[in-house]
Amino acid sequence: MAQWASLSEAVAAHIHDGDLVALEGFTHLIPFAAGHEIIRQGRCNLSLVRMTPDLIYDQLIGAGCAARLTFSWGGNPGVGSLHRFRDAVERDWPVPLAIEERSHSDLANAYVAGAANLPFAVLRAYAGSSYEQASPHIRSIHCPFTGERLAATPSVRPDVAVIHAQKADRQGNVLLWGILGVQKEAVLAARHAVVTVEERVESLDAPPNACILPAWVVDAVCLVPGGAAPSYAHGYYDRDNAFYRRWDAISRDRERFCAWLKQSVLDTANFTEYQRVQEEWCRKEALR
Amino acid sequence: MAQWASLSEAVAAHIHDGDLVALEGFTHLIPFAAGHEIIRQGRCNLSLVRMTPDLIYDQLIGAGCAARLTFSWGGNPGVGSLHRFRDAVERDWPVPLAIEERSHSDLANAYVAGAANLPFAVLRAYAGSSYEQASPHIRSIHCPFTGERLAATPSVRPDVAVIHAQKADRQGNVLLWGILGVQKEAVLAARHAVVTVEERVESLDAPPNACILPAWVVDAVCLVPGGAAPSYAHGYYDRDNAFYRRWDAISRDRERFCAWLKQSVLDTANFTEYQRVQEEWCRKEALR
Amino acid sequence: MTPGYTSDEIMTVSAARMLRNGAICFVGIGLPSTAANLARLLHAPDAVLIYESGPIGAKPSVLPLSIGDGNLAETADTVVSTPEIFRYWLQGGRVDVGFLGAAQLDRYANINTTVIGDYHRPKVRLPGAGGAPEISTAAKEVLIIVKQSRRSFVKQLDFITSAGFLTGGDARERAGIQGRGPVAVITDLCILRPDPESRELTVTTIHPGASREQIRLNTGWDIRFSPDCIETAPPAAQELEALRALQARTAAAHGVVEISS
Amino acid sequence: MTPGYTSDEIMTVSAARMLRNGAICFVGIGLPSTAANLARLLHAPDAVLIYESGPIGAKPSVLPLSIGDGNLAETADTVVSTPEIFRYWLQGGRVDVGFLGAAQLDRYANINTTVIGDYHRPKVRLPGAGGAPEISTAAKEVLIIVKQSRRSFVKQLDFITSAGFLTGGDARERAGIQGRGPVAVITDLCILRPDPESRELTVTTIHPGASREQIRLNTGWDIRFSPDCIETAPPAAQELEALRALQARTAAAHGVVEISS
Repeated sequence: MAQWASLSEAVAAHIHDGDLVALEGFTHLIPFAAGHEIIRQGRCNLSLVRMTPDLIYDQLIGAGCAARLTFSWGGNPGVGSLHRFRDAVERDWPVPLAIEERSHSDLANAYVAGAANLPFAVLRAYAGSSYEQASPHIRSIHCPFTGERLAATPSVRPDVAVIHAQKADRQGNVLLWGILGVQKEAVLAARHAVVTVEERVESLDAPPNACILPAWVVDAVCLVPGGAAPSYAHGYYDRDNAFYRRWDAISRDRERFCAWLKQSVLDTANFTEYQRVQEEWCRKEALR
Repeated sequence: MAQWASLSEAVAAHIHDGDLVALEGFTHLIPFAAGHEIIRQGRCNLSLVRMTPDLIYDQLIGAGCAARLTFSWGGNPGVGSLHRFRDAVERDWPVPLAIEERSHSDLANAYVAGAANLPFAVLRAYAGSSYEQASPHIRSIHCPFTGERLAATPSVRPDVAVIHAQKADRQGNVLLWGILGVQKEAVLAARHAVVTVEERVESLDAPPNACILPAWVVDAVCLVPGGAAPSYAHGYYDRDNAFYRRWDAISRDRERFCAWLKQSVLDTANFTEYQRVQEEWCRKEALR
Repeated sequence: MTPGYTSDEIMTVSAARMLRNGAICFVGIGLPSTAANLARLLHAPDAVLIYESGPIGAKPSVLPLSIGDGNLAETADTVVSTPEIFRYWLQGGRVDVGFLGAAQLDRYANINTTVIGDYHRPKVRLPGAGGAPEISTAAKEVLIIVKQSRRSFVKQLDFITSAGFLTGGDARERAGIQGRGPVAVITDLCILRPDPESRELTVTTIHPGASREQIRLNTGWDIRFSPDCIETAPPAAQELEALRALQARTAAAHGVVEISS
Repeated sequence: MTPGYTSDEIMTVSAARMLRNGAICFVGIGLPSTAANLARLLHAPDAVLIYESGPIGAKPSVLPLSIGDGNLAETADTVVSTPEIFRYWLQGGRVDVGFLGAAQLDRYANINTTVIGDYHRPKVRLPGAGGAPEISTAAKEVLIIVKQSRRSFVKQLDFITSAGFLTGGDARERAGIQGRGPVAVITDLCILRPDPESRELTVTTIHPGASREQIRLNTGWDIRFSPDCIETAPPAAQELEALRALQARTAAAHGVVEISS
């Protein structure tokens, strides 16, 4: 049953070194504040899973939190490469990163299978691609009725899923809307779930058939307004496209990344302080 | 692409003798008007599929439209037996009815597999039950990663799915809300779809992430207000529980059923006339 | 002295008592739904009722007549599709208690709601499986509420729709079934629980006014009584009041007094 | 005389022309998204754009910078979950045209967006698969838009992320792939189509101002030209106007002029 908690309490209680952790959010509602808190608390040896690693995993990987990554598209959307991810894969910096690569369709199906308590997913995937040779996790299965051959891939069952949502009520029921990605599946596939939200409300006032996660599938709910920035929260704030572009320069260079990490994350006590540092930076840029 | 049409045109164009037809709606939004029109047009040798046959299939079966039935719970909800269904299964009246019986979980998963263009569904089902012996469609499959044994059942791919919804816009985009059942899956698993609606609107004005079927997955949309009665349409009218109880008496006896069928369906030109006959009957009952 | 309640009432009240507050309960329509909602109105306000039609956290003020009544959707925390209910919520392992009715059951709490007679040439065709085969295996535990008679408590089932303890002992575990299975069967005469070893249903409490003889007469097998068998606590005034008020509200709303299963 | 348009513009306009009105199009971010939205603003107002993040029927007035921008959700006919997009809509066989970009492709229109060098010890780690392996097989047909160079048009791919015609001929069909595969590759120099027999990409129209020599210099293999090769129709004023207005609106909204892929 969901407990309202501070983000630092929630991360301390539910995310442990070596855990398989999914921080999900498909472009929208990416739980950046939670990612920073995981870095702040120095988690290591994490197995990370996420469809689009995005900046959030670039930061976790660059900070040395991750030993393994399962993903399906590892770029900076609309900008280019994820340099910290590439540095880890290509040059083992700061620590080696083992990767399990899947297609979007595969990984989305794998979360569905996890949520449905199945050990594997069946899908039409990878036909003609080199992934079948490269990845031991892609196997084939035959339809017991038609004999047809299909792909089978292992389900994803995280120890902890972390998502950001628009609202939660006092009991901890969570409402999200707009681009939903795989968040519901990630939460239901996981043993534990931590949710950060924009707003705490008396009543969700949700429309019929809205995407709601009942309080009893969530372990901790944390009020973190702005906690998805630089991604966006539909109805609250837009995507900070400038930061995504700026990240290309910050992350391209190890030293510059380390300076950013220290100043923005390690030397800030929480997300509010992180936001202040970011605002200061923007003011300075504007004065240039 | 959806065409607005009269229900008689839509049934004539899209439902043919011998088709595999799914009229779906889980207690809510059962497409009764469409069922009656299928009876009126004298369709026969249909393979019907539906989770809960309910009164709508009791009527189609009693009228002799069906040769086969795939279902998962064949009762009159809150009342008792479906007498026409039982008469067909137990005594081959009016024509023999071959049945393929599945559990709710199985049939729901089979629609999902159909919508996902997969030949079979994988699920945890039927453990310890006699269905595994009774049904050739229940097979087992082993996880290629863990070796675990799971149930495999064939997907459902209807020729035509028929559903009732609350609204459609001029283009034929369809909105439904409340209890959604398996309607979306039935439509997406099928080659063709016919939708009856309560209302034709300029704009759906749907809330975020509402259950919408785009016009291009629907073949015909028909304006049939009240077309789900005696089931209900959330936001429009309640379930006619009295009719469900009355059906027990009507359907228990072959002659009485035939009289009802003639008067209410066969001798009425359309759903509007059917409604008038029903209203008259209610008035007479009230005067008794 | 006639008791101030009916045998149906003590059955429903006794069943309601079994549902602990906060439990996630997958509810069958009819008697289970009545008992689960009564529990919610009494000691278990935080019980989460899931109906297979899609509502999660339904809090109906009147009893639903069907498994998909509108008031279930209106009062729920969320309404999802039926496939999602079965895939993510039931099979997903999120359900603590499956609350089932039964047309027939045997001494090992196996349930038949499919056929009487031969499956392919049935004497009586019953409604079939519905959600029960998977509720009975995927829920962490199962409660069964059923009126006791020689028609419902039978020596040999013609068909096992939903697994109880199969042939008894560890047969259920050997069949690889995940959930613990039936923990109690609540009837209008008594409460039965599986023997810890044999898993045979054993009478553990007898409702006031019901006799061992009456229970034997209404059971199709040679029924066992627990050595510690006691009398069921009679319905408290508050319990009866809540049940009757619920049924009165239901009757007023639907124009019927009794919901059949 | 310099033409009144850039090579990027004729690429985008030519690609847009390929999308027929009413087509259900699964759109990759970047160049495909620009071309598909331009088509929607020109001759294909009823094209249905599906983005893998969940929007179906998106009609953005400015180009999205990411695959999940808010304006995609706001303007869509419906927004479903990402698993649903891949399961019911793409794999479900509902997509007419998959519109893809590519980091690298070979003469059989196989695409690599995964690695340069050895997979397990890559020289360059590219973003990976995304939705492309299944878009390229499940969509009824595929359009590819890519800037032509020796870096992108390579003789031998280190990795096939998404199947084109594999080793050519009927190799794609023999691999059991359902969709017909790439019907055209649109570059900043020309349009290539698969030869009906060998399925090797063959230049069928050359953009005004581009030469065969230039095309050869920007291709990593010995590229073939169709005997019927003609000149691409230059962008019409209306096409250029719509494209530039779209990019200007995008720049005003996002503060950037060009969307990289």
